Amino acid sequence: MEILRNLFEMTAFGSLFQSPETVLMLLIGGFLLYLGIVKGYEPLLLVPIGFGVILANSLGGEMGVVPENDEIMHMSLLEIAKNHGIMNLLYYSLIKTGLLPPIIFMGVGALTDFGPMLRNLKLAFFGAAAQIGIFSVLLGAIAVGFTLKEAASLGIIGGADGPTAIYTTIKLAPHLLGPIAIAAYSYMALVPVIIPFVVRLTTSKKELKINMKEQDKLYPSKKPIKNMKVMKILFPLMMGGIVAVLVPSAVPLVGMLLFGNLVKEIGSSTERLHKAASGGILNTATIFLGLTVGGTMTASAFLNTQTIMIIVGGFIAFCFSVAGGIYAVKVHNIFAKKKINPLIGATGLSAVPMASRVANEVALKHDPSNHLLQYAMASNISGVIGSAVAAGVLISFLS
Amino acid sequence: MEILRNLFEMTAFGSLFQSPETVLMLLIGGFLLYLGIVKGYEPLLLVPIGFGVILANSLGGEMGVVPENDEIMHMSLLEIAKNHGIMNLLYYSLIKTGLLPPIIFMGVGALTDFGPMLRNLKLAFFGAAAQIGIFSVLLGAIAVGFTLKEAASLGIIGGADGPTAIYTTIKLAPHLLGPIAIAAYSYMALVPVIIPFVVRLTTSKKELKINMKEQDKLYPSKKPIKNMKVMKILFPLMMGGIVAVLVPSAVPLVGMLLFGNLVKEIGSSTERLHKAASGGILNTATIFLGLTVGGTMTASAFLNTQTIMIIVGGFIAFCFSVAGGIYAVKVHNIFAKKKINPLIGATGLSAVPMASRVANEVALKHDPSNHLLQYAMASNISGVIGSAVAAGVLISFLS
Amino acid sequence: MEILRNLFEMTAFGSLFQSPETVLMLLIGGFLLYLGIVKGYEPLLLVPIGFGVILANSLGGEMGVVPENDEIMHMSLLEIAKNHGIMNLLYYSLIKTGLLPPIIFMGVGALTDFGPMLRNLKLAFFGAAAQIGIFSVLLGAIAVGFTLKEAASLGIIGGADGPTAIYTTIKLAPHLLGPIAIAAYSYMALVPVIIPFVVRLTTSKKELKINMKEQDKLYPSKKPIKNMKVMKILFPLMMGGIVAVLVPSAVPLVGMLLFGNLVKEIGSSTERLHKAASGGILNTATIFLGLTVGGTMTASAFLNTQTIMIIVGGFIAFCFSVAGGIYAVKVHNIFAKKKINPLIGATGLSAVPMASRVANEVALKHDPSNHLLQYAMASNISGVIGSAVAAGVLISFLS
Amino acid sequence: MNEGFSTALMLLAVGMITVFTILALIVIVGNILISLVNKFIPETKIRAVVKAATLGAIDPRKMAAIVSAVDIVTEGKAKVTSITKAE
Amino acid sequence: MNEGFSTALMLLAVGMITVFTILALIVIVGNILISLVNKFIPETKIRAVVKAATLGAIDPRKMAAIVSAVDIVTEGKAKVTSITKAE
Amino acid sequence: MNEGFSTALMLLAVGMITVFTILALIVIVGNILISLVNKFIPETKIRAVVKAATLGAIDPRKMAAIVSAVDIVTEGKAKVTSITKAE
Ligand code: NA
Ligand code: NA
Ligand code: NA
Repeated sequence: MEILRNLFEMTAFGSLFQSPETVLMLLIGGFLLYLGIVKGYEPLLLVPIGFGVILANSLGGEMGVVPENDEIMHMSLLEIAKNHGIMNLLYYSLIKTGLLPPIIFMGVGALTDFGPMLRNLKLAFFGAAAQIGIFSVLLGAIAVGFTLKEAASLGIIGGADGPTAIYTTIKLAPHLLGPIAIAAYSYMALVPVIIPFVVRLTTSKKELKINMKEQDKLYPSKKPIKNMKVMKILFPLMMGGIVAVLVPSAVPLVGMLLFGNLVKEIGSSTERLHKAASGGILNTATIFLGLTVGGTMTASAFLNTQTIMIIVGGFIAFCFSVAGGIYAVKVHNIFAKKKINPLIGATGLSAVPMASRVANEVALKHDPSNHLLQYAMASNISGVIGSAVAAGVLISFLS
Repeated sequence: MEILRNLFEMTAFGSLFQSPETVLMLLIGGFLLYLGIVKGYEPLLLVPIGFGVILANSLGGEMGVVPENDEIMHMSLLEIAKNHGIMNLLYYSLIKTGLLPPIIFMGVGALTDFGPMLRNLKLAFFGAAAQIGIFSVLLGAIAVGFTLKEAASLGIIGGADGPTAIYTTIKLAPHLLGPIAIAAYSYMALVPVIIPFVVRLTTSKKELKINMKEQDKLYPSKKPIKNMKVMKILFPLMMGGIVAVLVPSAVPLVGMLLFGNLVKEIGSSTERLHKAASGGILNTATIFLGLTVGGTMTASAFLNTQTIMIIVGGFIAFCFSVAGGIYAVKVHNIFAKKKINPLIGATGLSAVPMASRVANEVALKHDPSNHLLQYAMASNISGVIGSAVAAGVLISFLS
Repeated sequence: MEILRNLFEMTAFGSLFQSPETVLMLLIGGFLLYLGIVKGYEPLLLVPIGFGVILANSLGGEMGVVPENDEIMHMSLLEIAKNHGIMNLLYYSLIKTGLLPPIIFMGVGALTDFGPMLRNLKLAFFGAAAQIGIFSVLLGAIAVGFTLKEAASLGIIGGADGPTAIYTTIKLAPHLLGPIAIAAYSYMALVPVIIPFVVRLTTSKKELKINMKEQDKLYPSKKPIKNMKVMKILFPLMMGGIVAVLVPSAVPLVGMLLFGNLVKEIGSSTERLHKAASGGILNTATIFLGLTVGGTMTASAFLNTQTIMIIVGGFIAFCFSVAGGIYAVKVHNIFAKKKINPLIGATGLSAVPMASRVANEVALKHDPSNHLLQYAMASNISGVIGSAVAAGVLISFLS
Repeated sequence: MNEGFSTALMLLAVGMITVFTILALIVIVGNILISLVNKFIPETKIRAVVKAATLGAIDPRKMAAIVSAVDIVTEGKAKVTSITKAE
Repeated sequence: MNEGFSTALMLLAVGMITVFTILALIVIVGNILISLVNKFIPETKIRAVVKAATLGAIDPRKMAAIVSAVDIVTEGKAKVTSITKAE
Repeated sequence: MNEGFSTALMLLAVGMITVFTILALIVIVGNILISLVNKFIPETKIRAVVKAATLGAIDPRKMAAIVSAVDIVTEGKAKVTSITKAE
């Protein structure tokens, strides 16, 4: 008899009965795995996040991230591990310190090619307009009762950039990390749905038929780049300088992105560093980022109305960002002779390179000769800088 | 003169005279290197462990792990590094926190193929019986004076699984980590000797001639698996669910194993994660696990009667586990028409995939047509789950 | 109006006006990048260091390493990250703990081939004489007012070995880490200039024409090595033993170097460990070492007369080390019948394998048949051991 | 017998029961799962195409071509684990 | 309106102004940079040769040969990312 | 001279003596080691075969075949550092 009682106490049955909402969380974890595995939505992030959710809600497994409190912030790593297990050890040493997002940005930089942006530099400007979703949702979130810091973290979803969203949330509202990261990556995966949806609401067929290559022939203006290798090395350094002077708080993100890009563009003499940044380091960081972000999503932290509002707000932020980029192009087209396809604006939100591919497909549907992928990439990549800068502004004012 | 005295004080001669047993430890380190390099016994672990032993016993090098005490547990990593050097920094941040064994299990999962287990699912049951060595040696160790926690750590050697043994020992009796890890890995390397030895003591030639494929033809029963890819993704998730509900304290080990396996089985869309888990992360973790486990083996921690009892107890645990699996098959064969070769039971202790290869060789010696490798792998892999579950039970009750 | 004021406060303009010397630091960072990228001087280190300097001096970016103080040494990593940002997190957990240099030495060991040293073992002796630069500059630095610990860190630049210089400086004078690391790597990159310069001052044309292969034919003495594979495994273990007994404080450096070499020489059975040590681990450590060393170079820490004296002292140390090796050969040639080319002594300072290549080129200029690369490598590699031992002596006496 | 011994006996019972229960459940539920998958997902429906926003990812069709080429050349002995697009 | 709302409005203004300013600067300074590079560094001067003390590094010319060979064989679809010298 | 200077002089003496002693020992003991190995282990006895429980390891003979094939193709310039078994 006593053995049976011991047996029962060892299992999670007791705690499951006490917190039935945990079952819902397990289903949510399973759903995220389904999205990542079967639907192919951002599997590199959604699979670890989904699995992390399941681990975190395996009651008694000590794999759920506990909310930060004054005590934990002063504990040594050994004490955290002893009192709260390895998931909290990983969360508090890698995420709560803000370490992993810049590390991942270094890897993203090491995989980014600024060539398309350089070749159509003017289009980079439209990466600015597409940040409007961030700030307008910030306003709206204040209206429905979020604090300033929470509202900023919610708005940054509209930056359509995972590491930027996570970094900002860690700095401003770490208790919302789970739902915000989920929303950011889910909507990035849904860009093939969101962009056509917003484009349909905001543009005419005539606009979508603007052929970028023909415009280039009609109004030739672009300078040829004689020495692309040198330009690719100097350009990120120049961007870094501008960002460092104007928004220094964006330096940890933008700086690491540009460092990763630099060791890529230098070539064979720093190939070892490039390989590490874009390979082992990035992949390892992705695994632990995903698992720990999932680990924050315990029932008590996730199942509340804030989460629902984040899901809704994030969607609005995405749509506004896309629309912002589109309307910026429209305004440009009123004044300029050389027209730009509004799809170029739509990709300004980032979600590289998915947004560009989607824009390209939409364009080809309206004019099978209108290959605008390279043009879209220009505003697409500049949108990464744009939202990192926006994040810097928010962190600088609110943290 | 003073220069010579200074010179002498800088060297390790003084301390060597004071602790001649250190020389014995250096010889033990050398012997472990010999086993790993020349004999080819588990070189990936025994070489780093052996080298770690030598580093730890290089007196004055500050490379030996100091026993944990209340002071260290509350130190910051900086203080540990400053006061006790980098070996203690690595030990206390990676091992004492319990981090590396689950990380290594993630890598093991990323290298494991559950296919053979799925194809002969019924045989997985014999991975349970082979855990008897763990619990019977626990009993025996109590009898000779070990505490409960120490006895459990000793018993877990019979799980024939390095990371499981190390994880359990970290949680229950970290002061025994060195000898227990050495015993676990050494006996795993000696499986080609231990299994034939136990098999000879417990089985008849007639039993060893039971031909699995013929039995399959005589009593066809197995369901074909129509969609192996989907099954390989769902199966680890299902196992994870069962373990999480029944033995939540095994989740850090089993969960990470299954996560590693999942990113492997999903395929190309999570290939980056699979590559990191089974490559860079696993190899790096192996280096530091080995060096630090070796680092715990200072003369004062290793040279005592407990170590000798651990060496003896570990061997008994291995033998009992093998015998447990064999007798479970024998009992099954009494009642069932469809006979099973007892070698399938012998592989239930894990030590994947060495045990299966040895079983296969023994079978072929008795019947050159009796290729039972795939059958043996079923119980062999299930033995990994079995001992992780046993570890969870022990940790849940004793920590 | 208020918006504009807010905007201004967010930017770095204010702080730039307050500390104009930061602009000079940014130029120094740019110059290091120029050396690494355009001149190809040690790009694997100078590019991350240069970029780290730029990050550290992006005011408001919280990417500069703050000087250590009692408070920081007792902070948890979480507190360091929260109060001082990720650059300090990385610096205090990876560098200040002394972790990365031994890790990098493990990678260096995994890339080193002791074969040339074994084949001309006698020449290894000249790696000792070339350490004279370390100790003579230590003396000189005392004379100009450095403390003993600072002087030792300055002198170790003459060891011509980056990780050794960094490790010693971390242990003895961490506030000088930036300039010392810069000086060490810069002069290592300038070895093609420094060696010919010193050789011209100290040797005659006749000496430079000594042909090593002819000498070998005239005075045959060398034992053939029948089993190179076994020798390559035993030799590092033997070296480790000698160093461990005589200078135990050099064990963290030399021990890790030899461990890396051991897993390389064992071959396929430890290939996983070799791959990790020489690949992912080494590359990752190099990135973070470079960025954080650069991160220490804030204006206040770098722009002072000490830095200038370190630049000068480092150059003198290099020259003296080269000269020390050369004169040791000259003394040998006075007594021995079998002459040695003084260039063999010049490579004793280490800077592997650049020094050997330079020596080879100089020799070929004087006698196109005098290929002495393999001979030079013997003293060149032994110089690595030599300066690690010297570092051990300094740390043992001064820390 | 002492306290420790009775706890150890209890652990022997609890431990072996748990291990047997769990592996039995794995066998049983696993077989049910096989039946369900055989019935409802008899063919692979997992999309092989990576839809993720992997920056600069290689075209999956080209990747398949390369992988199969390597497969033929090496007779299945080697596997391409990563391909980096050349400029 | 409350305090938070006015701060949010200010952030909207400051944020969008900053983002526009920075991307405008990137476009402008970038174009200046292109002109300067076209004028002063029209051809590549970066030395491809690794001068670093990379232990046991492979000869850069041989590396170039291998890379181009792989390039031809794979028609540019694959890229050699690391070569380790055999003994 | 001051305290620091005399310590520095002592370090010069102790340091150079130590470095010379250690490298001399390495030369001497190294030569003894060569003689011993030449006498007692003249041929390689290290088993190349990995006996470890490396999960899913590739057959060493197949590996040797692949490695030598690559060696021939690349004329020894490249080395296979890892092969993953395809399913
Ligand atoms: Na964006
Ligand atoms: Na087992
Ligand atoms: Na040296």
